[in-house]
Amino acid sequence: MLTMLKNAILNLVKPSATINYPFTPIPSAKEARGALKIDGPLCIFCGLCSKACPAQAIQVSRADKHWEVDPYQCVNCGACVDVCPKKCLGFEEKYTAAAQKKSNVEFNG
Amino acid sequence: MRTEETKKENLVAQAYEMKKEGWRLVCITGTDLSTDSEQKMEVLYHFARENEVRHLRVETDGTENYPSILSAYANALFLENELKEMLGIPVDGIKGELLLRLEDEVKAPLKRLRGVSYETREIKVEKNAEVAPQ
Amino acid sequence: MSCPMSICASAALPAILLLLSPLFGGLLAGVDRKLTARMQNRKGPPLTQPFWDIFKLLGKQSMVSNPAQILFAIGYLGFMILALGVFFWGGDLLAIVFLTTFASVCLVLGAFSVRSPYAYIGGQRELLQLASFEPVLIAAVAAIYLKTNTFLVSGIHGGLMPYLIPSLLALWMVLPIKMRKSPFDIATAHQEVVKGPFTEYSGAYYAVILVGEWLELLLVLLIITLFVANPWLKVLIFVGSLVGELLLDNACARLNWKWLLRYSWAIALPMAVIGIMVSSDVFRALINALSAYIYIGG
Amino acid sequence: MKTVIPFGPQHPVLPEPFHVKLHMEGETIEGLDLQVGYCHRGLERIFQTDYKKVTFLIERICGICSFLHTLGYVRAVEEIMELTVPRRALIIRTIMAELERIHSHLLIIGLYGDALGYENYFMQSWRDRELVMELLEYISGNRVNYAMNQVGGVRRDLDEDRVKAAHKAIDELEKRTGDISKVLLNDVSIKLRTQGIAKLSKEDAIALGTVGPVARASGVAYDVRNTGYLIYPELNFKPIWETAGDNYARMQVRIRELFESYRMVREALKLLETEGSGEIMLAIKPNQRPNGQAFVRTEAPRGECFHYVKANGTPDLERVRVRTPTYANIYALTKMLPGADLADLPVAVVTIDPCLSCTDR
Repeated sequence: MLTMLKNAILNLVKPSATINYPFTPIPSAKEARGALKIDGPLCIFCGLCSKACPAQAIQVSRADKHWEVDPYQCVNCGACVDVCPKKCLGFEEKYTAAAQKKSNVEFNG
Repeated sequence: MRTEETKKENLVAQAYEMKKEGWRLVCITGTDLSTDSEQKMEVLYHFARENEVRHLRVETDGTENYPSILSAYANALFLENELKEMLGIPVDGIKGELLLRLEDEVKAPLKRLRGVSYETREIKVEKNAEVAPQ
Repeated sequence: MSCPMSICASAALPAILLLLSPLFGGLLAGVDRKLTARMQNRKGPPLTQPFWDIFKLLGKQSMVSNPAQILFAIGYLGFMILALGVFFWGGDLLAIVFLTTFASVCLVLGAFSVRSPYAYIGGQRELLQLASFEPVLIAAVAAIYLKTNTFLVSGIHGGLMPYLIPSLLALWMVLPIKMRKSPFDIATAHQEVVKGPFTEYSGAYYAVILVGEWLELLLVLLIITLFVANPWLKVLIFVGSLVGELLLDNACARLNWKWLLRYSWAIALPMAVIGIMVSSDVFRALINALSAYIYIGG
Repeated sequence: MKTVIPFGPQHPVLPEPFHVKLHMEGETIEGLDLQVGYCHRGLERIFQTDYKKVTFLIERICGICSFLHTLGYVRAVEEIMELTVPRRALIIRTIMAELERIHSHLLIIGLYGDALGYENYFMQSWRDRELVMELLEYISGNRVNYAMNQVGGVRRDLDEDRVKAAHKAIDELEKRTGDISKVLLNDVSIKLRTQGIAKLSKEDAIALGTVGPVARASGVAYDVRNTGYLIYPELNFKPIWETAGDNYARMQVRIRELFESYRMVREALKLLETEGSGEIMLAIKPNQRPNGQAFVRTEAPRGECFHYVKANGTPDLERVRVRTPTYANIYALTKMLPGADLADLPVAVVTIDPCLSCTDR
């Protein structure tokens, strides 16, 4: 009881441990797997990423030269990054921000 | 992993014996091995005692009554329930009131229908397809 | 009293205070939440959060499972307003005590009127809390009466201390019960009974109950300020009681109802009785006789 | 007066859905019926797919012990494929597993405070847990589902910076856990509420097949880490156990395990430093596919976790079976609770550390 009483009094003068989200952005670690991004021009639309994706979040169409990911279905595992032959996939350190509408990230070559 | 074959008639007696020897029931795994020509399921009983493990294997066709080892091992309750719900094996003593709540229309999701692969076993929804006017 | 202006002022001030009391109560609840958050090393909601809560609740659908519930919710708030009014107009302390009791009884009846097990258990626990808090409060009021020979709030002047220290201590002991804070927040323990007697209220009726709770908190703290005379001391004791209570809340787990009864009947109530004895003339006469005896004997 | 109280599937103290029908006599619990299965997701069916994808999917069984699920699964597949995992990968796996145990134990210690109505204590332990979450994010790239394991090794190496950060975080965590443990073990109000309540005897613990801290608090000194997987034998692991079997003992086991974990993480980090860099992943040829079956036991934060994998030589697996610790532990509630107060129910539920998304899969 006394330990917590001491802590409670000390906490009054300490800066708070929580942040004012969403006005203050969340800090993310170095090389964190935040959101999937594509370095477009390198992509050859081979479709390996789509096959490796365990969450079936990536759609690739070779004929239309179209690459598309659903960031809300993506589980940030990085399986697609591992298999990409052109190394054009990668992760941003920032997390996908809260949004009012779901929309896919698309790339057309 | 080495498994010991046993018959389902001997299962309960064997379970009692293993309990006496201090084996702990870890899990029950049911797998459907059916092919187009025959219906076959295997049920594995995994036991552990300190660092040793033992596996009993029982084969069944998944339609006849199946013995329950609940009297020997109290923790078999959930496991046998799951056996019944996932594979449709009629385990003795498990009544209608089931512990795992699946949606009503899903029956035995891990059961393989003969001659039908998993992929084509999607629940068919009656589509009100518009009939093209003649 | 001859000047009409003074009569007018003396009638208007309590009315203004009463009108502003929901504002005070809401801010008090806001301070409560902010301080609790800071003690837990959190940022906490803005001070105006309780008012936003009320606005939000007013915009929600108000479901009632029993029409009697509405009556009891309004009854709870109504009795609280009455009790506060009596206090501001300098009325009878005993009346205030009984009005707050009625308010709590309304809460219990509202809980019993619905067929929800959580509300039911919450109601039972609220009754237990009532049984633990009320005797101590009544004893404290009795002690004040013995010291001042009046039950009127306006009649209490001057230093009631130090004879009333045991009564004040007893009141402080049972304060967590009334403020619904650890260690004795058993009636509204959300981990056990969801929200106890409040479980079945929603929307505007829950807003009514919440305002009633603010007023209850305000009233209890105001009664405590009666023990001191100096206005600065009054403010100090008001804030001190709140902060002290919050510190206790943050340094203690919730106990169960058995401990509540043991604590309030075996520790707080005897303390309140001591308070009565200390402030009574009989006690002083006894002390005098004893000292005289010792003096003579010595 | 006899009443029946429904507790769950939605209740403020339960983050996850299960239902308890309480038969009460006044405020005393006389008996209870238990019902689980409200969040069944059919994962075992989904696992009948490419064995490489399953590594990422099996993490999704549970957010808190996600690493342990991949660990168990990957060990099973490696046993089937007869792979020898590089030593550095084993050390990193041990570190991750122990960090995850720290994270899980701090979480439940916080929830325990919440169930007791001890808000400040709850907030404090969750604030401290943030340290280990940040460390896990720094090491693996994700806060919760780490995607760290892969058949044949681990996907990320711990470089010097990360080892340094881990040492720093562990030192700070140990200091702060000391503070928490003082409260958890010595606080008067907590002791009044938990000692001697919801007891589980040693006989019942064995008969009901309980595992993990629940069993260890009842005097069953059984810990799967003793079977010697990963590099636990090198770290001189010893199981921690108590004999009281009540709510207090169950949390006591957890807090003592935390200190044991800190020690082991430190030693494993030292091993990483002294042995220098090395391979962390075995290359697997595309035509190398699992064929056979394996049974693997892993000690998750909540107790023994079991994985069974059956493969048939195609990339798609035939059967993956998971028996999670809560599955074994939750039934013990029916033995623990009769005779206890309603107020003790949330506390007892928290001390078995239920994870229903694990249980239902």
